[in-house]
Amino acid sequence: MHKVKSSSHLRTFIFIGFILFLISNRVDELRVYQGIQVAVYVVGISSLILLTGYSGQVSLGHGALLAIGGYSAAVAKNIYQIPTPLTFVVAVLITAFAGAILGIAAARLSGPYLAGTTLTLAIAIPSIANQFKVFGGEQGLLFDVGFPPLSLGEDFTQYKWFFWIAAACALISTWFVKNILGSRYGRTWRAIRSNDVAAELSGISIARSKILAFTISAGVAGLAGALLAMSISTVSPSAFPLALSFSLLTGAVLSGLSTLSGVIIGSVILVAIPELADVVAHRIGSSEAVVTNLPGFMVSALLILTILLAPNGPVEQMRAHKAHKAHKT
Amino acid sequence: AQAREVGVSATEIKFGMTVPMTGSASLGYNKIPGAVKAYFDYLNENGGVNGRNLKLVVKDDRYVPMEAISKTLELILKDKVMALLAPLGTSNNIAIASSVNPGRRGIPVLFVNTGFSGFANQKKYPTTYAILPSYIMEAKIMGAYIKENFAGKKLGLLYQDDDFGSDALAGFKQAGIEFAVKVPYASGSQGTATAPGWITKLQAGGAEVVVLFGVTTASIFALSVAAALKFAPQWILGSVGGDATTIKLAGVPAGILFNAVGSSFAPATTDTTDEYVKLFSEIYAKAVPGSAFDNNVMVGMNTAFITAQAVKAAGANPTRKSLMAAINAKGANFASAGLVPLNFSSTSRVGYNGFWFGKYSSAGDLKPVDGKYVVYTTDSGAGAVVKSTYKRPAMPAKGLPN
Amino acid sequence: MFQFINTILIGITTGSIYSLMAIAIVLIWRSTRVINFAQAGLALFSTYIGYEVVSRIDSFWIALPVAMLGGALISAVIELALMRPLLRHTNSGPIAAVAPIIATLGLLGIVRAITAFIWGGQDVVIKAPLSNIGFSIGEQTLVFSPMKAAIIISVLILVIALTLVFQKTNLGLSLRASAFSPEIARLSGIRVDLIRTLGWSLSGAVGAVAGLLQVANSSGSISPDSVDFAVLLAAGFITAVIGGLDSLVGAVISGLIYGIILSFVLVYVSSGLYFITPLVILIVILILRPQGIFGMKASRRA
Amino acid sequence: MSLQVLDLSVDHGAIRALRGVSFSVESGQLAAVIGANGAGKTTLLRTLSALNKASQGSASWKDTNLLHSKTEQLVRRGISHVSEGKAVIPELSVLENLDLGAIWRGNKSESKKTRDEIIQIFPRLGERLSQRAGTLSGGERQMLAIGRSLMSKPELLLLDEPSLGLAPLVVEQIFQTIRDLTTSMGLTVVLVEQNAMGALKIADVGVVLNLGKVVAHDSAKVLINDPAVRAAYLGY
Amino acid sequence: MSTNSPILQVRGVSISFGGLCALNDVYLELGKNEVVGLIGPNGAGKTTLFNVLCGLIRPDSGSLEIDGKKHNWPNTDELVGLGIARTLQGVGLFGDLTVLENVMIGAQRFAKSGLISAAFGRNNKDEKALREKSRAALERVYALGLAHRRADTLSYPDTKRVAIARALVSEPKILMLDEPAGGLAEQDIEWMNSLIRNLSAQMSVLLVEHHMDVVMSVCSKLYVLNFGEVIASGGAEKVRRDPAVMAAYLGTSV
Ligand SMILES: Nc1ncnc2c1ncn2[C@@H]1O[C@H](COP(=O)(O)OP(=O)(O)OP(=O)(O)O)[C@@H](O)[C@H]1O
Ligand SMILES: Nc1ncnc2c1ncn2[C@@H]1O[C@H](COP(=O)(O)OP(=O)(O)OP(=O)(O)O)[C@@H](O)[C@H]1O
Ligand SMILES: [Mg+2]
Ligand SMILES: [Mg+2]
Repeated sequence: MHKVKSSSHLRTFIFIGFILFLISNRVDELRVYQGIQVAVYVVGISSLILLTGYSGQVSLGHGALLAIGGYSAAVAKNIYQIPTPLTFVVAVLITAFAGAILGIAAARLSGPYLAGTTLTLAIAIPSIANQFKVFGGEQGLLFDVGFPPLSLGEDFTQYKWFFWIAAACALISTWFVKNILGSRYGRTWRAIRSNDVAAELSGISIARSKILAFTISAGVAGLAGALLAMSISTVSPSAFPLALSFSLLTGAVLSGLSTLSGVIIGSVILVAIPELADVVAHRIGSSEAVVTNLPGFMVSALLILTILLAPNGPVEQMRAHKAHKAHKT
Repeated sequence: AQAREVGVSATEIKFGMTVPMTGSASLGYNKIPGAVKAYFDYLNENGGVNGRNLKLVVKDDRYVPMEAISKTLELILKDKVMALLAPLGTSNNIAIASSVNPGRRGIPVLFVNTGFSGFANQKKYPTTYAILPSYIMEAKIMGAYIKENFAGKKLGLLYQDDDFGSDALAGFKQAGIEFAVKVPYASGSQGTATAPGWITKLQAGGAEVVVLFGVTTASIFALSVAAALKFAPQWILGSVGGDATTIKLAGVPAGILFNAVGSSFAPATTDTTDEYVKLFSEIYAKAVPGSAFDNNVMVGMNTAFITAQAVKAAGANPTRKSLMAAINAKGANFASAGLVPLNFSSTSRVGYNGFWFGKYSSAGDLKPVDGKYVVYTTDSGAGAVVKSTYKRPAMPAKGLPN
Repeated sequence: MFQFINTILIGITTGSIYSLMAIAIVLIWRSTRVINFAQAGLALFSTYIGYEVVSRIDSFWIALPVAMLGGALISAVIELALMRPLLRHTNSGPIAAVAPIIATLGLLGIVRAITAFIWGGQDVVIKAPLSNIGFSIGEQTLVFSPMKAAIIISVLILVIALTLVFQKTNLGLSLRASAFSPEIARLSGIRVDLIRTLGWSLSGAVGAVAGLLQVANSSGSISPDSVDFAVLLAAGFITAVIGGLDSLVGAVISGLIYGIILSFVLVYVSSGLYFITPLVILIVILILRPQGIFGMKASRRA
Repeated sequence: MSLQVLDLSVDHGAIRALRGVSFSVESGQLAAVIGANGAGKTTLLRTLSALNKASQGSASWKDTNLLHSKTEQLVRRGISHVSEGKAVIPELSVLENLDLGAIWRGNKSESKKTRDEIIQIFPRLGERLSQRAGTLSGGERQMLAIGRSLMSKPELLLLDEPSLGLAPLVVEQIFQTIRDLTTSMGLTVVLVEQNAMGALKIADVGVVLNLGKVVAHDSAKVLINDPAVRAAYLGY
Repeated sequence: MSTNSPILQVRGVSISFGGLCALNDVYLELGKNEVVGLIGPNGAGKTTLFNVLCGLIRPDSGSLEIDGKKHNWPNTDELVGLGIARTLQGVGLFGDLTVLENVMIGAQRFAKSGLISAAFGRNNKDEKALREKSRAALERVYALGLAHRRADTLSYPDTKRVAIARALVSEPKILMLDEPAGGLAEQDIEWMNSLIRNLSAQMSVLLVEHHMDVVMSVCSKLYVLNFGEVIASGGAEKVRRDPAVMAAYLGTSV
């Protein structure tokens, strides 16, 4: 696929970080908040690309993992008074652990069976919150990361603070994921996906690799969940609906499952489309029914178009296109 | 002229609302914006408020906090609304309050559309105004009513297995009510697969009086299955799930509702003798032809009506501050369709704090027993339940703010 | 005791409808190796078609075949216009497993939106053709009414009919061959494209029945966001998976098992567990049989 | 002239696999197509049964244009193709795989008769009717693939390396069978083979492909004795 | 019989699928640097025996000795660790990986760096080492030129080269080849023969093949399976003339 010079990656990532920092000072609060959402999606989608795109395990219930992450962070903070930075670590660890357990089951399941299990997981997990009072039922729990340090200045808004945290986390986790995917682990997962017997004959333990993939992916998803919780300052069952899982999968496809490079594209689209669709809908929308349902329609249509026109995501599409051109000349 | 408030122009005042317009949570609620707009348009046709039109910007949050927040931010930062109006859903409102934090921004959040009592907490939510009586109030009051009318009967309860339900349980506990059969249902599970289970349980438990303290769809399924199983206890319907119009529209035979006890703070949507119902339903029929005039519409239009009075009371050049000041000062005396008092004051953010009880006619309409409304009021705390003597003031001319 | 019987009856009727949904999913899986997440959406759409008929000529039993026809047509169109080109160029790499899922999810969104465009967001009601009042035994009443009887009978008829078709004709074999290996199927003279379209339309018709019976079984109201149909989406898929995705019998039996277990949990344990039970059922069964109850193990040989 | 191939060219994207191939086979004849790996043999057969698209030229069988029809139609016109590398459906049983070949006839009793005849030829298949094809041995799968295509009672049989992975003894049998089918049933056969010697021995005519071009097209006898061909393809 | 002590030895291997007995009391010995051929009619049990040795199938009975040490049947993923590498009858490359990556998978047993260092991108040295090993292996099968092609774009003979390279790179003591010459034309067969011959300098080779000329030109010893039983074994020439073998397998010609 593509070789990884992680040192140069590191530089790129730091550069991106700097750009983001500059941007965050220029745009208004709404954009900053959407920036946070993008960051959350970037983390969530990269986790899904690792699991589905590389190790070939389809998850329809990634939202459930985000939920576990979010609730772990909130519980850690509210009930065990763990210092905020650590709550993110806790979220990652606990979700990774949950992922490992899931992975053990998942390793035995093929395609649709895994999809079915993860789907039901996404349906079940949020409703558990109402079964145990620690999770605060329908209202959920508050998750307050606290105000930005005064050293950053008076006019430094809450959301800018959130954005910095989210962006930093996103950059770091993406860097990790990118390295792992470029390493022999990523290679192994792709090998298993394409021919498991041959992989096993080459000394790869299929079950172990798949479980590892699930664990790592879950850990990353846990981080995404914690970030999401931070961005909405709460966790509640309705924050992790089935729709979230589907959005993540959608984003993964929009980004291109087979490479991490497009992850930002998918995330931005996920955040931008609903707003754009809203605008368009109000432009052309005649009746109430149209105005309310057009956005949903457009998002779905876009989805189908992408899968029809650029099934491997825009990045791969461009790469293929270039290759094709090169060939012609 | 001095600098105008955000969202206030020479010709119009903008309000913003987040509400599920699509998705499973949207059923019924997606009529509220239409209702509010219907009243605003009527108002604007009649000159608006001090020459300004009231405008509502609606955003679909699909009942997801993350979206509720971004939509709210859009309303505040992009659409530049003066105030948030009737944002819906407990968890969404909590998320908005703690993340967007309108309190710190000094943005009024008028008449949040939830029965969660917490929003009356002025310290926590300095700019938020509740309007619906809390679930706890309702349960306490219903408890008192049961004690008075059905003492010694075997009681059954259907409730939602979340905060809505746990508030109810808390309220009934305070009222000292013991249920022989308690049937919880997971929110979103009410349907063909579950309802028969509820009823067989209630039947097996031998309940003589059954309280339906769930959402409307739950009542609908419970009632129709009960009919199928020839289970006919004394029904008592909570205000959330007791909307006669919706229930009948869903195909539940009117006969089943006959003599069931219903409670509400607003007049029954089917009671066309009520001046508000009469006016509102006329307005709504013109604005949204073909759509039924149900409780959500009623409450929506009533909210719009109260909002209009608040704006009027806020003076010639209303600001966010003056708007809230106006509600604090005059809110308790605003005219409204509600048959129970409003309790706004500089120290209280509680809206309606009571209920009236009536019975469903053979046509399935909720009517006050022999014509007169029995109104009870209480609070969300340990306060007692009292029979109120509150008499609703007459509707201002043409239902416009005076 | 009586509650016990009723609990079983509840399970059977709801379960039988899930079975239909599962069958619809199995049919498409068999013919194209695609899990159709739009199934519930299509079922809803067909149900609305049925509603149009009922509201015009007020006959449920005419609405049923019309809806089936409608469902069949729509599904056929979808297969031709969307799935065929899609599968043609997403048949390799990681996308292969995900593309159909995404496509059908997108389809679900589109169908829902179109439904809302046409019929609006509010409830409409289809009156059940038969009484839903349960039969009585002395003092007590069964959760079993003429309507429910009719439902179970129609499900039975449909299942038997399908099984016969699959046995008597070679349709079953053709479907599976076309799914497993289109090229070899073609080389055997099977009109693969036709067969696949057929698979989809059959499933569309079955879905329509599921939809209408579902409505007849419940209070009768439908809306684009109907909870009952959201449930169908999940329940149908889950039961299909439990059944092993490849066998009609599997779909039926797992549907019933699922329905009965669920109703027992709801009545005897706690209604709060509604969303958690399916997960438990699924995990338990898949741990015992990773390929579902009636699914066959992929034999792995170098 | 029954099978007519004229100036046929086929591309796989950038790669041109066949370049202006022309040859013809009388009905009732057995033609052997030989050539090195990558010569284009498989591509040729796949194009003749409409699995690959031709970029130019023509190919016809009797009055059927092979290039402008669908594979399944061709099968129904009596053209059957055993594709390279054990073309069976692993998930189906041996019996189902066989029946597949005659499914389009929709005549169960007749297909049962044909099945028995085929089992005569490959007794091993008869012993394994209920076994999943995926668990068959390499050779057994090859037998099954050939059996399936015979089920459709073809007039023109396109065989792509039928001897692949078969034991010498069986190879002999198969070649013999093919020969017999041709002579007895008047079947026309195009036989692609790596085992050039074996193929030419039983063939009437031979076609030698190299890098997508026909380098020799003559009666099998002539080719066997052609020193160039011997050197290049018969290994001595 | 091979003079040196056997590096691989199996005894009394039996397995049956349902009623059918695929292997019955099969024995086999592989000496150091020996090339042993496993031949027999279709469905005789050759691939099954391979699968048993590779842990893809558990036999009903039978024992395994490697380097004279008793061993219970290995799991498939433990093989390379035991110094056994195998190619598949149907090639089995990783289609969407490059040729180099394909081979690197085989080389992974030599990888040192763990997940953490991978995550921090501290595995470059390690990767480089793997890449070098893999290039060397490709060199040996004259396929280095293909290193950056996607595996599924290769021509058939090339896939066979790469498959062998992937097996070689794990530096096995025992190399198992399932029909290495299957589907190859004369020229490529020549090449395959010579490759196998000079491989035997570093390792022992066990191969299944139907091409008798390949078998005869590379194998010093033959085992003949028929209906899951060893019907003949020993020096290639001797076995070849064995009438039973002729009847069951070779037939009159060849
Ligand atoms: N699907 C494909 N995509 C790209 N190139 C292909 C494809 N199929 C075949 N080719 C190329 O076309 C040429 C002819 O291939 P073909 O398989 O027809 O040769 P062959 O004679 O059948 O070889 P073999 O004897 O190995 O079967 C080869 O160079 C091959 O690499
Ligand atoms: N899982 C299974 N179930 C039933 N029969 C099986 C199974 N696996 C293998 N067999 C049978 O066992 C016998 C041995 O198969 P095997 O693949 O070992 O033969 P082989 O010697 O490799 O033949 P070939 O040379 O054709 O590849 C075959 O008859 C095969 O049908
Ligand atoms: Mg070929
Ligand atoms: Mg074999």
